Amino acid sequence: MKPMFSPAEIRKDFPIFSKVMRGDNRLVYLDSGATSQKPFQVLDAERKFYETSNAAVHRGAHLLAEEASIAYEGARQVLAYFLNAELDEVIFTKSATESINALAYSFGNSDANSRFSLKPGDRIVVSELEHHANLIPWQQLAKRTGAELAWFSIGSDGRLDQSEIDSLINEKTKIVAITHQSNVLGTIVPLEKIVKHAHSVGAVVVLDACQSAPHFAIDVKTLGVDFLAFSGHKALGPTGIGILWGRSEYLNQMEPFLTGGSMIETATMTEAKWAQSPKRFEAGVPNMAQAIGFAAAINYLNNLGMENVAKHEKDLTAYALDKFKDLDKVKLIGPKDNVDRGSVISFTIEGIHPHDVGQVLDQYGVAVRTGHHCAWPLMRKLGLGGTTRASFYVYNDEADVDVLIHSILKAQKYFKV
Amino acid sequence: MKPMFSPAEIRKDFPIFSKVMRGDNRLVYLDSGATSQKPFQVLDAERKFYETSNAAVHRGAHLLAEEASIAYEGARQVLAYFLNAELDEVIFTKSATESINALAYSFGNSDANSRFSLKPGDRIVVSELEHHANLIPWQQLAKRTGAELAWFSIGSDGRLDQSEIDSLINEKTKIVAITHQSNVLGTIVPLEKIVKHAHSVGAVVVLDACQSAPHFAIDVKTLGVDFLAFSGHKALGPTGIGILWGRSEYLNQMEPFLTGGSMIETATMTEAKWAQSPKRFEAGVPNMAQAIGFAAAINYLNNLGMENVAKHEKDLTAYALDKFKDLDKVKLIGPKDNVDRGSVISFTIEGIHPHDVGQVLDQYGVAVRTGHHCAWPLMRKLGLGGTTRASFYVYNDEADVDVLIHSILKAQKYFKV
Amino acid sequence: MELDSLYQEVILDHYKHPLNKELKSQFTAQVHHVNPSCGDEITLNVTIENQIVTSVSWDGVGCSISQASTSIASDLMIGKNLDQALVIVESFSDLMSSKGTKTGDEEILEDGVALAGVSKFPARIKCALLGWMAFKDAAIQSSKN
Amino acid sequence: MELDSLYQEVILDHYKHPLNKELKSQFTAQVHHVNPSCGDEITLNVTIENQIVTSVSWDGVGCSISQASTSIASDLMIGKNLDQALVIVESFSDLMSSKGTKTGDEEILEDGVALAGVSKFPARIKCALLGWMAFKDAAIQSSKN
Ligand SMILES: Cc1ncc(COP(=O)(O)O)c(C=O)c1O
Ligand SMILES: Cc1ncc(COP(=O)(O)O)c(C=O)c1O
Repeated sequence: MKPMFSPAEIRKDFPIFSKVMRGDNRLVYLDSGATSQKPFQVLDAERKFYETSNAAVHRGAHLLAEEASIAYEGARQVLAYFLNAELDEVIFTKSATESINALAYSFGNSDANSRFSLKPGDRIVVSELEHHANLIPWQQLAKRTGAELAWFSIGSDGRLDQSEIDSLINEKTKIVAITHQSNVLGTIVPLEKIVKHAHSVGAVVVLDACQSAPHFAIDVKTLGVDFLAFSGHKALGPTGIGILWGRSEYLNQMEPFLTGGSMIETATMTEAKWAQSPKRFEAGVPNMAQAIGFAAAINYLNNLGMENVAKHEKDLTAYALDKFKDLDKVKLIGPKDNVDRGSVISFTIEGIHPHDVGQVLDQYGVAVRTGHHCAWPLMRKLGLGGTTRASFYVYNDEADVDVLIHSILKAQKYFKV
Repeated sequence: MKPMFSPAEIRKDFPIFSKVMRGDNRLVYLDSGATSQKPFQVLDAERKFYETSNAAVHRGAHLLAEEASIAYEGARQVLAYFLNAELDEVIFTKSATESINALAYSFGNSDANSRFSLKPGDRIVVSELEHHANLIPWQQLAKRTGAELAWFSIGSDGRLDQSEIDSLINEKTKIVAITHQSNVLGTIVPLEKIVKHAHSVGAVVVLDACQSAPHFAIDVKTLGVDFLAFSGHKALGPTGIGILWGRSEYLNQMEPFLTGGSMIETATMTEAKWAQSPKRFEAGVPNMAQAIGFAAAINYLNNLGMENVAKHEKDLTAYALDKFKDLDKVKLIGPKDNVDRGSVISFTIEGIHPHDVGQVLDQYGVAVRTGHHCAWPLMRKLGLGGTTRASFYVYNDEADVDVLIHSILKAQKYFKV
Repeated sequence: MELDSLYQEVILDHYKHPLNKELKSQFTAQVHHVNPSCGDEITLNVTIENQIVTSVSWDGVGCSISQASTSIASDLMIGKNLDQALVIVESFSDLMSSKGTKTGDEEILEDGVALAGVSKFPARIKCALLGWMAFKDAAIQSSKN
Repeated sequence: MELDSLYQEVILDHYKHPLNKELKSQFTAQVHHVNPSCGDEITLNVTIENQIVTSVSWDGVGCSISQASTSIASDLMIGKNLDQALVIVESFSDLMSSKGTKTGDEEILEDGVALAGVSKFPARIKCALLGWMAFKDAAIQSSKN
């Protein structure tokens, strides 16, 4: 194992931490669950591509096109290695949102006799934990195909209730789409039983890894899921890039989503034959610079070591959970113990609306997210209008948690609650 | 009108032109039709966003989120102004390919009683000039809905044949999707008659402006089309960003394409109501840095003046067309006069395959595109396996054309033809 | 502290003791508005008779800004004639988009000027406008009914 | 000049005078392959009897590299037994992915070693492999028939 890193050292790689925030405060960035900050290594990698090798990939015989293709396919290799996946299984999209929609449309585009097609009577299973990005595409696919949407509920502790798994995932079930880690509560969903169950009825499992892949090591072969999505921008990478991973035996049988240039084998005015994966799913001139920046981000994480990243966040979460215990009239939403939970802490403060909490925290340089976190059904289930959410990453340390706690006390004082 | 710019001065803004190419040659970049190079102003704008304001837009109460939102919406304003469009009509996508697919899926997702729905008997009209990106999405939409695909043919001069317009665009026609300028031949399609005809039968016009918007001034109100798409990377901007423009009265009636976070008004497990445009069509954390880089590119073009850009390219094309006349056994493919034609020159050389032409040119630092240019049906129609294509932009000058001509002669000598 | 320009005493008072925050069962129009980015919701009832706003009542969940602002708006509107009321809404919208450059006309906006500071916090403008937009919508609907 | 490492004399000869470039009407398998990125196409017929490749013929359009390479491949394969032929294809594939580090075994590849330089031009490797992959595909299909 690599030696543990120091967040203070890491922050030196991130230009944004030299910014002066409101009230002349330093930036205490606790909103990595929404998007992470970027080290200069990522910015440099993107810039270098533009400055030395920019050309449309796979399309030209010239030197720039060659170099661009090598750089772009090299980025794919980095991502494949990161996930322990095969090269042709890694598809670059613009975001996890696109990845999940791509899959949903791909299912929807299937011929009636394909194993991926859905019809009335079929079932798609999700959970109450889902971010809208892993709910609405399936909800709409169900609407379009006549399939039924069913879901795992959650308990008051914010854990998935798997007690009904037998009736929930049944022979009608074609797709189980589930989050690996809740972006609101930090709950990590144990997958083993779900995957086994889904496969035993012939369903495929789609994993929303937005909040997991950036934070702990992911091995698609061990997880046993069939598809997986996450975004670069939450993993130190650029905006405008995401990953769709899928088993190649599936991908090569599936209908494409976006059609256009570079994804065809042959085309006439009326017919088109699709290329093999990954090209089949990458129509148009791709987001090349972003793929290369994403790979630089993954290399940065690999250098830290994903075990170290996970341990660092675990320790920091333990520290924060402990500090929260001492706060009065502050309610932690979600798992209170540090088991199967990521470094996301949602809370409410009696008498202060989350939006107002966020505003006071901002005055102290603390950036958090407030509201329903694009998980409105979860909020309703919990009977909440919203929460304040602090989420940690590699550049955060205990001092950041201390500032958070201090600012919460200030907010309570300000609003006299 | 602004004073005319000097390509030599402009090249100083583009770091890639200091690259040393094969054979120790300077870069003669004649592949802007595939993707353009980027000035440092664009790279700086992206970097500055990441270094000072990076946060998820529209989602946080904190300072970074505020600044990110202002920057991102500011970028939208720049694009809206560039197109003479309204703010809520400009949607950021990842590319023109996504923009066109978004539209096609949006039509496909419509309720049966919507004016945007398609059914057997309805017709979609395209042309033989289309890039795969503006052909295959419509071809597949026709397949999925049972609508019929019909098309304008082209004459041997590479011009659109509008003689059959009355029978082609008839009462069954719902969509006319057409390119503004051919990426292969440079042909500019006169739109007035097509738009008038389409509107008279109640059809909407979708314009593929990939090869026009970067090269001459576009005014959506004057053009009268209903939807328009182009990519940032062909307009000096970053990869991973494109525009879908549409009339807001249509956009707000249409079904979304990608669903997920930030595009809903309300959501439950089983139902979702959509936000108004542009949010309705921008699910997920957007490609913020790319939008900002794109706006910087547009500002760069605005500073040059789009009239100047157009004039510069027109003059350069005239110069090149003239030089090509003197070449032996070199055949120009597409319009031979400089009327209604952009700065794209496709040609074949007797006895040398385009791929080999490209290879020899590369040895002299000349980057061109070879092959079918993602317009395979057009190639078949022209009876060609492929062409070599030189395409010009603001950084090219007559010296570049001279190197091209010189290299063509070298290729002929090398292959002894 | 910058924060004080946002959370004036008047606002915190309205937040803790909101006016007209109890839905009346009689109304000529009812609307339900949400702020999708934070999840705040409001239901607002108006009664407009002979072009006079005779009653505004509301209920909902939201932050101090949205609650105080709705309280202020409701109080302002009651008794105004419809045209006047819409002018006041315009004046408030204008203040909100002023990016901190305007202080607001106290003659027209009364307690509403306390919200002037919100215009410097772009993410909060929607909060401040929620009740006003709901009122405007309801008023227009009412005149159509 | 770098170009000369790509376009060896042998290649240009094969390009101008390709071998076996006329489809035989008799075959045990026929395949059609395309290179989607440049549009090159090839039809290739093989006859394999008693594990011996007795005939290879082809037609198609393509660049000098793809045409010469297919010509060389077809010439090499005729008369070989199937296993041998597939070993040769492997050896050629290996050479193509060598990024210029290998020169190829002339004993096995004969004129094929003239294509070694292609491995330094990533965009051209597919051109060089087109005929070989078509042959491999056809050979496998033929043995299944
Ligand atoms: C005419 C035309 N349409 C559409 C496209 C597709 O653009 P992109 O690949 O950026 O999505 C291109 C360029 O590749 C083009 O030239
Ligand atoms: C759990 C989860 N799923 C999906 C998404 C969507 O990711 P993106 O907005 O990058 O597409 C997010 C983040 O917004 C998330 O937290």
